[in-house]
Amino acid sequence: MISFEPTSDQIMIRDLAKKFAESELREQARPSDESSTTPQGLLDASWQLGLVNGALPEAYGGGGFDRSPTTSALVLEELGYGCVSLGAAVMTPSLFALPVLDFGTEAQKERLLPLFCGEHHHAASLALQESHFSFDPATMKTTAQRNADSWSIRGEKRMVPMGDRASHFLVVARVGDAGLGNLAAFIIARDTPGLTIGPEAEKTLGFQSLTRTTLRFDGVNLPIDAQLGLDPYGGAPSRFDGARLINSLRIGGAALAVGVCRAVTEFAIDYAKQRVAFGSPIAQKQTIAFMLAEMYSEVETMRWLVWKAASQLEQEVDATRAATLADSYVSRKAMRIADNGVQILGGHGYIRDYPMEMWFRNTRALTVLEATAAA
Amino acid sequence: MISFEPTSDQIMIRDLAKKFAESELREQARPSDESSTTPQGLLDASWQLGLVNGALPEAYGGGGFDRSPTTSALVLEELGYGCVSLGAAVMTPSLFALPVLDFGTEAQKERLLPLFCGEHHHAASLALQESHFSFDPATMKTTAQRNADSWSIRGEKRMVPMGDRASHFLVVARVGDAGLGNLAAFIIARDTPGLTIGPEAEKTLGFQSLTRTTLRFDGVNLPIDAQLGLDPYGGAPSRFDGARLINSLRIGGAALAVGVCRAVTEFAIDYAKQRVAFGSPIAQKQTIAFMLAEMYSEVETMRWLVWKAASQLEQEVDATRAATLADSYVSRKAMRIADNGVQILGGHGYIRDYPMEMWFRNTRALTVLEATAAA
Amino acid sequence: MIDFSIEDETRSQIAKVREISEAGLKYSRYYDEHEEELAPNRLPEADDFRGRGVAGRGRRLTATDEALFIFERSSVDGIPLSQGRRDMGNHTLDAMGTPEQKERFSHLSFTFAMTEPGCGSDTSALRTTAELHGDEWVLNGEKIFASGGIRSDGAVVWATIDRDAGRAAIKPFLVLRDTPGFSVASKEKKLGIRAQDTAALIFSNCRVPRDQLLGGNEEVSRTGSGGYRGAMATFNKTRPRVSAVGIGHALGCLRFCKEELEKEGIEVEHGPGMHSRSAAQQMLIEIEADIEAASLSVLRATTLADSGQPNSLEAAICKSKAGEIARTVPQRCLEILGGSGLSREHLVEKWLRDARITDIYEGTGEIMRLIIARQILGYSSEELR
Amino acid sequence: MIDFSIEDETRSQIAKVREISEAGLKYSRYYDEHEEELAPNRLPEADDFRGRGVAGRGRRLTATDEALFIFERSSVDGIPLSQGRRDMGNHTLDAMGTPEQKERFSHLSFTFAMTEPGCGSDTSALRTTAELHGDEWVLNGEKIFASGGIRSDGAVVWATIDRDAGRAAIKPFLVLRDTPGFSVASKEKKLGIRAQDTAALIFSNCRVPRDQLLGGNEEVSRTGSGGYRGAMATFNKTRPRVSAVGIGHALGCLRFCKEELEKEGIEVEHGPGMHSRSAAQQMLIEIEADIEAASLSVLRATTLADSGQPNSLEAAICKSKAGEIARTVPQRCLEILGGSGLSREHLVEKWLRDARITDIYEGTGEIMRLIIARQILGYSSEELR
Repeated sequence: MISFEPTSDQIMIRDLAKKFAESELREQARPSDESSTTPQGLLDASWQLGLVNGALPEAYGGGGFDRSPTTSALVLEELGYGCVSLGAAVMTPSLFALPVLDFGTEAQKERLLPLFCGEHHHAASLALQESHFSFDPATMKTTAQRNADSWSIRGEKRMVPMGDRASHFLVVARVGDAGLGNLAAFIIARDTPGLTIGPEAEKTLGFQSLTRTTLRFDGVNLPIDAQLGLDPYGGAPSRFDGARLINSLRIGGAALAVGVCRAVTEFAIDYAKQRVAFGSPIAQKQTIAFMLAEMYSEVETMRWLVWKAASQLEQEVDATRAATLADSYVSRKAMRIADNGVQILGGHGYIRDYPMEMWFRNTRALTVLEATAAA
Repeated sequence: MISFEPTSDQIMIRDLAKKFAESELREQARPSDESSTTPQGLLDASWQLGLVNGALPEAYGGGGFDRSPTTSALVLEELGYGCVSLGAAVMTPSLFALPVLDFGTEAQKERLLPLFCGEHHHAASLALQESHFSFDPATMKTTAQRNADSWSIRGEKRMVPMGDRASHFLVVARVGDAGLGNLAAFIIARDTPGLTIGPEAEKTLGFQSLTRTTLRFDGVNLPIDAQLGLDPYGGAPSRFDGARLINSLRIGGAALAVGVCRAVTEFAIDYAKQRVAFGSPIAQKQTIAFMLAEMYSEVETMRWLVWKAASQLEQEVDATRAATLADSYVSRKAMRIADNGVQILGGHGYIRDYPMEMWFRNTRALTVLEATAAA
Repeated sequence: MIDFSIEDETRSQIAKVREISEAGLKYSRYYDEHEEELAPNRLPEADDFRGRGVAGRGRRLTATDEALFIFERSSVDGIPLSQGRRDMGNHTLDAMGTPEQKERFSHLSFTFAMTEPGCGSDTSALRTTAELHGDEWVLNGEKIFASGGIRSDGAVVWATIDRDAGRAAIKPFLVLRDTPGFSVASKEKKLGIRAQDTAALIFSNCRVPRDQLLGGNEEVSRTGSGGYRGAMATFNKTRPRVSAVGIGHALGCLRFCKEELEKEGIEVEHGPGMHSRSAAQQMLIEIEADIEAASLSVLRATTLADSGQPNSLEAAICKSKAGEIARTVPQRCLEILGGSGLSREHLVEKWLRDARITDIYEGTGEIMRLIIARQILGYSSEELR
Repeated sequence: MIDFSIEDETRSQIAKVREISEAGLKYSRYYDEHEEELAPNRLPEADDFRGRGVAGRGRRLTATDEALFIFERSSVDGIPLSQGRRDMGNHTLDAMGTPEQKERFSHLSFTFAMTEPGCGSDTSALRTTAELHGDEWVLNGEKIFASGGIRSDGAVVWATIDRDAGRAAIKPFLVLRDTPGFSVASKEKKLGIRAQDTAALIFSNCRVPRDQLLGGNEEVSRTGSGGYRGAMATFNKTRPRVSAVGIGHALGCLRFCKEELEKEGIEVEHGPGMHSRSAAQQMLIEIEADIEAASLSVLRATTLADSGQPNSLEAAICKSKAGEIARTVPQRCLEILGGSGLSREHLVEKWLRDARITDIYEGTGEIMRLIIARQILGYSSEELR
């Protein structure tokens, strides 16, 4: 039955995330952006909230909350509201842990999930984005070649979040012709021969406070059981579902976007009510007021699209359509909202004294990057 | 050198067209639309202005003005301003005569151009549009098959303007693989065996006052010299240039669009200054005022794109880029302008007491139809 | 729990709505082209569905179910096999009528007569007057754009009982069709929705019993907004409905495009990204996303209404979104379909015309944004106009 | 004669502009990342072009040629090899200065200091004052967003000589850099245009000779708009210029996209229609059309200026169009380029940041539409605000 009401458990977790976002993320966003660093202290502090390990089963040491994409959507919106780049940094280990939980074999889960259930922050990441400009997950160029008793990975991944400190990467590669059905994911430890990380962090338009690096695979050889979801002794096909992973990533990114857009809209409303021109607050000019009305309406609407897609993921029905529509809509509207936020502030939207220009850059980065968060 | 100034001759012809548009076209637009008829009297009256035959050389009985796409653009804007549908009807014979002039062999010109230089209106037309929804001139389905001493035409054309009374049609067909380079045009008389016209006029969203019919070619056999531009005894390749024809049509249609958009904007400005709501004319509300500012700006800008493309056609440099850009821009903006025109009038934009709803329908039709006018 | 799944029972009702709507499809073009004719209240095909009707017969429909049904009906086209006994004025009767008035009048249909030649959204400029003469109200004035103004059994007429008192003095009156002085001035000829009888009405010394002032409140409060609140209550119910109509037409256009292009070998796949799509496929995905967004905004407004929560902000948001997509989707679909899409052989051009009203009636998109802006900014109508 | 062809001589000058711009390209990223450093007035590479300079040296440039050069320069990137002796304030000097003032000051560069912390487009709220004490004006106030405010030889400072008299009392003053009381409060850190020294300036009992009131008119006319007209004359010249800068960056983005996608096998052909294009090709054609439209609107404004005709409407139109495309084109190009386009290895992300100012400085897009609307509606600033 159609309902827009989160459960009380979800509201509790959301409020926790919200509080953290409003204090820690907001406070550290600008200095981290200016210095292009992800503060480890922040990651450690976030760890105490259990945002990553809360959804992991108790059997592996996790919090034992249900794995819930709608809960993720609620949390990601709040983190995006605080700082979309630091928020993504906080959740980066999920990019590794959630696919392992969703698709991993029992052996893989037993080996890897406990890493994220300790007292200290543990970094791991997902490598999806590639160099070429016409990149599309369905037609990616990184390939995995199956040999008798090993896999050989060739290619290059870019903008891999937290590549500077991740202990493991989940690397998505193509094992056949184009198509999301021919994707496989591989678990690769940081010190694997043939893997070159960085060395430099990538410099980009936005997301400066989320360290990202290049990964190069020059014929990296992996054991058979490095393939996510494939039990080498079981004989069954891999449980990995490339389309589901992409859906989860699209929804996660869109949820972050809802958050940053909410921040932009709220800030613009406050500014417009304060800023006086021609004798009255600019919020009283129809043009500005209507822009704000549109921004507010779109934030609401974007959220419903994200929720719908997340709820389908949760109910394990095919969420491809819903995730694609949410992604299409949110990408277009989010950029427009961030851009209008700058416009409403005028010159003050252009200088770095206000957060608006940072939100603008981060939004443009967020909505063209794949794999910033998983729902 | 870059100049936006028409010559004094052009201004004279434009003013002539403008006067006709403001009186005759405006007056007859609504009754013709409601009755779905093209009044022959109007066509006859227009004939006296020499809009069609003015550009034909004196040798064939024409007015001997230079064949000038920029002049056409000026005239078409004015006719579009009066009534885009009746304006297109008035210029329909040009859709036949101008390509004959531009690409025809001397024999074809001698035979056909004098038809348009008599005292009375002479109807002829161009058949380009086809049935399938993914229609594109470059990939059209109507084909011409070359036999030993004849051509055989198969296919169907739709929305052929003035098909009810045209004496001749110029039919564009594909003679090879996809691509504008493989198009050829054929001169087909109304009574040619195998050609089925209509019989009914097509009913459509807009352009009701321009009668359009379907043409079906069930293996129509044509002599070799029915091919436009090919001298069967000369041995040289056809002078017909499909890309140039399409460019001319795209520019002609865009010029009409500038006209109707100017009419919409002018009418909306007048209405908004008269209509009072909440104590003042709605033109004094920022939202409406800004909409009008945008509409006005776009009409100006659209016009420059059309002029640039027309001037390239005139200077016989490849106008494909300019024509495509003008077409892309004008189609998008024209529809937005017509749509905003309706919006500004509100309920009064929705009823048929005002011309706005007609302009709205005509604009939507104009910007998706190919071949409404030639520049 | 956040959930967007539709229950099996509702699904089967939607399927029935579709079946009924398809049975009425043969009349769509006819009444579009014969606007001078009034469709009968009951079309012959209605008999085929007698006793097999969906919802609304036995149990009370939720606003959400109703929206889902309207999406479906309007995506087919939307000519109803039998005209209901409810028109927009009935929502005002529901919201403002006294128990006695509801008892007496709910079985009749009432058009909603508010707009005047010189007054659209600005109700303070309303000129129709109602003067109390003994036990009767005497109405004088002219109304336009009254939907169902010819067919309905009566009208809810908005009139001022004190022209100096502004909006507070504007009150709704129930006026029955046969009341002397109530006449139809003209039936509007329109761009679209031609099967609907939109009328200009004239009230000339039209005498109405005193107890037909809706709600019965004859006072002119100095602080309140008078009957305006009743109009708002009406709109909070009807805006999601008319939004759903416009969205349904947009959906119809999208379906048509996809089906026809599929026949020509062009299919839309959701998974692959932008670089794997053609221009038409990209447009179709964006259109689908826009429709989905507008639909969800309607369901947001209706679920609030169904749970008894205020929804005036959300009703304005959904009307604003629906207005936008109902305007632009059919236009964009025609860009994809090209010239042949213009033909009246297909319904796309009709949906373009029909759906264009969505952003105009019951408050234009501009008025919606004004309502939204006032609420989110905390401004009064004086502070933001 | 309607003509859009560019003469051979101009073409070869444009080619030279390109060559010079490419020589400066190596500094683009450097000064973007080292905003605390002020680029020298003359970069070493400038010597390579000594005596081979384009236009502007011998004959007077038309505004149209200048726009064409700016398109080209900004499409490469736009770091000038040698900083000119002209800044925005020089246009005010040209437009309003007395012959003596022009004679004395034209060899110096002047920043344009109008905006204040509490006053953007609404000049009537301007708070900087100038009081006549004997033979000197005493200036007090704070200015922000002064482009070139650190590098320039002086400033054209807008101040009121009578705070009760509104806009009519606002006058421009020429203030040289070393005048006591003139100081730089801070250099702004910005989203983009970081190689440009945008400054906040403070005037504290800053004494300026009486004859440095630009134009020399000390009267406060009761009807006129005072120095405002001079500001407008400045804007009519500079708006097409800054429009051209933004358009140039958009063009740079488009070129980059097309070149890179070509390497990956994706080419744009203009002839075939929408159904023959991929989503990316369609976007690129629309972007190209939008850039072409904005460029033509600039040329429209400059040709009017070149022939001595009024162009304030056209200057506002081109600024409005350029602002829009300078905002949206780099954003859309990044959609096409995807994640890798974000990298600072390429200039697209820089152009996105740099071009974003186009719709803000020298009057936002909203102010442009206000100017356009007033002119086409025949409304005063009182009637439409």
